[in-house]
Amino acid sequence: MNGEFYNYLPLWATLLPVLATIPLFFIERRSPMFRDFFAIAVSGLTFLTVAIMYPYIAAHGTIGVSYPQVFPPFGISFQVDLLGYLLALIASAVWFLATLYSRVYMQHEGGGNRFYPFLLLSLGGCIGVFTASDFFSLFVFFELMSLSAYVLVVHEETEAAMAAGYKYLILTLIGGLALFFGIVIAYELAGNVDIRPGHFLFTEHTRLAFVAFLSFLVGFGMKMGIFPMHVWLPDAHPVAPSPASALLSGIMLKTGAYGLLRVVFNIYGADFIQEAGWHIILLVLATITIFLGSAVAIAQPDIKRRLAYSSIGQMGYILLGIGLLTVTGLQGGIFHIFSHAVMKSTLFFAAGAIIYKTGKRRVAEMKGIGYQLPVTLACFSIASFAMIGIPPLNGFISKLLLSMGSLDAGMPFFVVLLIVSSLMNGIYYLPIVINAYFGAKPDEEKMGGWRRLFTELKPSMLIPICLLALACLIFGLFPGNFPLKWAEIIATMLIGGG
Amino acid sequence: MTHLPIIVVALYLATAFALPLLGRVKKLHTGYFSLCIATAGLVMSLLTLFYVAREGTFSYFPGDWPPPVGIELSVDWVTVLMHLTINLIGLLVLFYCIEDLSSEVRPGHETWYYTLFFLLMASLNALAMAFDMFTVFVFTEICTLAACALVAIKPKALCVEAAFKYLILSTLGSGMLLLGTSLVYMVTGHLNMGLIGQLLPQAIDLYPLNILIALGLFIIGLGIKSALFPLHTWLPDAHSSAPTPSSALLSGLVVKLFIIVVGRIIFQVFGSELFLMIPIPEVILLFATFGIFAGSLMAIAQTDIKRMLAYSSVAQVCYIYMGMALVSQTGIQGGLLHVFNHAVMKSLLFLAAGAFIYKTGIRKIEDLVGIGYRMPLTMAAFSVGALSMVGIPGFSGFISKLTLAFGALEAESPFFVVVIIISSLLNAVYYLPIVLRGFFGRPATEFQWDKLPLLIIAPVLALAVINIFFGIFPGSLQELARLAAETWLP
Amino acid sequence: MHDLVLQTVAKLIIPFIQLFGFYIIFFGHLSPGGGFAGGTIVASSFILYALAYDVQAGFKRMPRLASKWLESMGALLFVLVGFAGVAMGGSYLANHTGLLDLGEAGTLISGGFIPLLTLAVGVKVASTIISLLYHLLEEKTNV
Amino acid sequence: MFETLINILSALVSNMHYLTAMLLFLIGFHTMLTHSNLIKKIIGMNIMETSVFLFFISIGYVHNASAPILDDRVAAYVNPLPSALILTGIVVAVSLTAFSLAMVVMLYKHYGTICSDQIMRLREEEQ
Amino acid sequence: MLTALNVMMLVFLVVCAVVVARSNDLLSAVIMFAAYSLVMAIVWQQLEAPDLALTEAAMGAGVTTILLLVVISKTRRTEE
Repeated sequence: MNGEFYNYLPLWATLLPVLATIPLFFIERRSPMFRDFFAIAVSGLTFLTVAIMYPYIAAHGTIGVSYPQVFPPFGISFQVDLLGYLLALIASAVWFLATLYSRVYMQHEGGGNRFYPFLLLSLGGCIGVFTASDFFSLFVFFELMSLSAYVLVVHEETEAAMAAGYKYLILTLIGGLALFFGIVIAYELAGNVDIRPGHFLFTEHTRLAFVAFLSFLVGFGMKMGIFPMHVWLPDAHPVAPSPASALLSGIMLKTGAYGLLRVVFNIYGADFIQEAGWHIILLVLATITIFLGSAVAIAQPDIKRRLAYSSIGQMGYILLGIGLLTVTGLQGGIFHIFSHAVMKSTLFFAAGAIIYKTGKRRVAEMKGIGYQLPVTLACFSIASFAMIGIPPLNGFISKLLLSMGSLDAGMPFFVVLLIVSSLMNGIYYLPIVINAYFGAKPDEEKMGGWRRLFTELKPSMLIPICLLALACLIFGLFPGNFPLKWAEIIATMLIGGG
Repeated sequence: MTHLPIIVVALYLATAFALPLLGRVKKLHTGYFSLCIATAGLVMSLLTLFYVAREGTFSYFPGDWPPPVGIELSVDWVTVLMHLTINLIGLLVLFYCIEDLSSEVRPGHETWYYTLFFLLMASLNALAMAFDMFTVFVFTEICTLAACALVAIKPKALCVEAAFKYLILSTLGSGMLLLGTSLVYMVTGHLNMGLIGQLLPQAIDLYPLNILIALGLFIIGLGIKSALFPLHTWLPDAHSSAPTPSSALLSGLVVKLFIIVVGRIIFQVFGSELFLMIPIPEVILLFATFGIFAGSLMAIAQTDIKRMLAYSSVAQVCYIYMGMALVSQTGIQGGLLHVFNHAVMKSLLFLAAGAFIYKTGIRKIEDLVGIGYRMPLTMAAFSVGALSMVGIPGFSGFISKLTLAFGALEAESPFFVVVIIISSLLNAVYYLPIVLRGFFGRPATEFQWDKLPLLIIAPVLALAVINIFFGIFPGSLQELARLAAETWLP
Repeated sequence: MHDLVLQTVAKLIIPFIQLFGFYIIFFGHLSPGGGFAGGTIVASSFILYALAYDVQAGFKRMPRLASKWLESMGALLFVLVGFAGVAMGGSYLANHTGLLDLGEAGTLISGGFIPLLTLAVGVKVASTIISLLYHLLEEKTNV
Repeated sequence: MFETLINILSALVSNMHYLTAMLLFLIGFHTMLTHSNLIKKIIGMNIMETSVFLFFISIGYVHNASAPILDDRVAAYVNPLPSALILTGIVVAVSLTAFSLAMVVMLYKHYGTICSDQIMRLREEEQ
Repeated sequence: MLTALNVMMLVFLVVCAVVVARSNDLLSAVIMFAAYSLVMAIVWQQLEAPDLALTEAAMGAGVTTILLLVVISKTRRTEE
């Protein structure tokens, strides 16, 4: 076990939340309060563990360790490069905020004894996905995350939740098995499934390679919610408790996007895909997904369902970024992974706060809610504007980059697509915001003034929302936008550097 | 040291015969006595493993008569792997027996149960190393008798009927095995597998029909006994009605040993080249594929939990057959791995299901709602088994499926990877609802813990731990299976 | 059922049947026969007795417990004798190790402990068949 | 014409044991599977097994050789190996018969019939 | 001469087996089976397997028949 301490950081970031479930299991029988704090502490610690990796990653490029004796012949190995780091960072941060948010929210929901261990378990899985250095480890953590998330989805145990959960479970399993198929083929052909820069597993355009590509696409696309595989998403995300929905939509979808990035740029390589013309598949799917997600979202009366469909549309952007195969487009895609995580988490947290406070789920009922929950709604509005792509918010940057990328690729059609879809985003987000502020006059006497309303939302719920909304602003057109810079570095590395 | 494997067999036989006498001794609990013997057996098979690892494989000739006349017992890696599986699972099931039997058999018949148990264990151990058709036949018969008796010992007409069906079909299988043996003997003049194997390539030119018929008879005969798909009709009745420990033994071990015999006949008598020349691998693959689907679909339709597990065995057995019929080293390795892993998983599932029945008397799947709140540990163990069956990474079932998938690719037939994947999904469709019903879908009341006797819960948990351990650190087991596969297909 | 002629003839013939049975057992290594056949013949004498008189009388001649003991002991003897070979340094059931005099081929005292084994088998088979018959003949079979 | 008949007949006679064994095997097989009476099934099982034994023994038979008993006057013995196998087989067959008969008695006690079809019907009614 | 005897015995075996399979009376089936076993024992003796002949005579013709008879006496005699 020699070797530098920092090489073990990815391992610890993954294992910490997983192992913490064991003490949590005993703690939660003693005191619910201690349980909540323990969970917050663990997720905070995980965030810190991820955060302190940065100097070493900046210095060494990648850090990691491998354990070939676990799961032979593949072995479990961890390795973090900048792409993995960026996603692990945002994942652990949002997770920490979600845990913080859950403290109050879950008191209302109940069943925290089951919620927290699986929240941490899925955090471990999620970090594991981003820190895995080969596809097999990635697959293992992917399954861990997906299966733990099932418990989060069915948390309320209503009829609808069980039905949605079952759909989620079966489709996740299908996705997992497709992934398994792809990995087995890759291993059989290449002899390893490592994720290393410039190390491509497939070098010939065989039918088997194409089958593997399709199964990877199905596997990761299932998680990502790409068009034909999205059917579970609008059911599963809304029924989960709001912090879990935020994580499902904000972070867990991104594991699929991350996997697809690795598949396209690390397993096959941009040139290979370009030659084979398989990126057309991605682009077609992206187009359908963007349209479908945005169009169906308009028709949704339930706010969380609307957000879920919006996620499908947004994942289409990321897929577009991957499929364009240009540096700028990819940069936009990667940056959109980051910015969508921030935006969608804000939106779900805020929607959860509304449901928590008022019990209203339907958009039509939310008239005048801005007077009741001014700060929450302000954050919601910021995130909505970011979604629509209004400058200077982060959503604008990703759309801009994606447009530039599609021009680079010589496909101006996608610029039109982006504009149209932004318009559609506007159609389904703006009514919520407008309704909230201008839909109905506040009955001030009945409400008892502004201040009382403001104090009713506890700070542990409000702070995560505010922080995330602030992130939408900061990582927009402001100087020092490090994710944007990183995205550029990563995009260059993935496409240019091979 | 070389005597160890046969000492295990002799010890078990001696115990089996001594138990009726010892049962009359007051103050001696035959169950605990049996536990000691079974532990000794497990220790001896572990010692055999270490010995073989150090000194290499060897053959044993009881009575010091060398092959053409005498009996040969081959202690190779297959044997070592199987001995470990048999004795490990047997020991854990025996733990379970001690508490459970009083609710399953007539009072006073527990000692008979242990006798039959050891008779079965002795014959299984012997079958694992039998290297001539004579020994195979003898111990096949002992095994069949003991297995039928283990089903019929439950004082219910249903069990007796199932056992009768099992016995009749098994006898049919034995008859075919013997006829096949006689056909091979007719052409080669030997009963020893190694000697037959040497002579067969010449013999096949002279009497191709005899050998083909013999191979067909072997596969059908042993296929009946190991429940290869269209010949499985006896299995669901016998395995679901039997006492729980018997179900675990039958599904976990008995069926597998006949597959091992088939494997020995295919690879050590006929040899892979001969086997590939005739279209029998394709036929087995076809049966296995149909069996995997049919077994899973039938399992989906079941309402009784033990019956569902029995149908699942039909499908799982076909995996092992598939691994062998792929005739690639990795495929065989996967098949052998699945022998071990399925033994662990299925006995885990049967014992856990038996624990539900023991405590609550519920056999219907739909009535198991909320069982996770009453018996959390047992249900957790059941979930481990179920997830392992589905093939979730981290559980041992995944490893065997992975290896089988590699085997299929190595044999250049990716179609079977798809078969494995679809069947995993089907497994999920019938296993996961039980887990979900157990834990979710009703208001989360506080735990109302129905405590189980330690001797019932301990083996269940031990099997779950073994499952997870070999799911995460399968290295040693894979190595063992690889060596065993090399014995068959160098 | 209780036929005097039958009973008298049975009484007369039973010792001879048993003698023949034991002959078959002990000369198993020299001439056709052995434990299986001999044991069955010995058992048939008991069955004859039980049929000629009645089952209860048969029980008196060969009590349940005794047949149970013999059954177990016969089988145990066989298994344990096998260990003698191991103890003498040969294989299980090895007979060439000089534990018992191998004698001259063709005489009664030859074949090492093979007569011992056939005896064990004979005892086991005889007692098993007897108890099996008793079990089936018994009026109340418990189900 | 006549000659071919002779040929066929002599071929039949020289293989008569095999042929009989096969015929008996089929009869036993048929009895075992098609008869619904359990005792008939058991008898069929016995016929099937003895036919296999017959087959095996006729394989071991060497023309003009004597039984495998040590004797100075005899030049050739028939193969003793099948005998050993068949001896075990006979014993096994008897024990199988005994066991299955015990089960038949138990089934009769419960269902009052020894016909498998009726038992199946009764069982379904029970459930 | 001996061949003729053998042929006769084998034919007898087959006839016995067929009768056993066809007869409706279980008792007669059992008796025929006993005869079958006995003839089988003689055939084996003819094939120079005296061990087996002896065993078959004792086991097949003796024990099995008795067992079958006992069971028939306990259950029913005819096939329905």
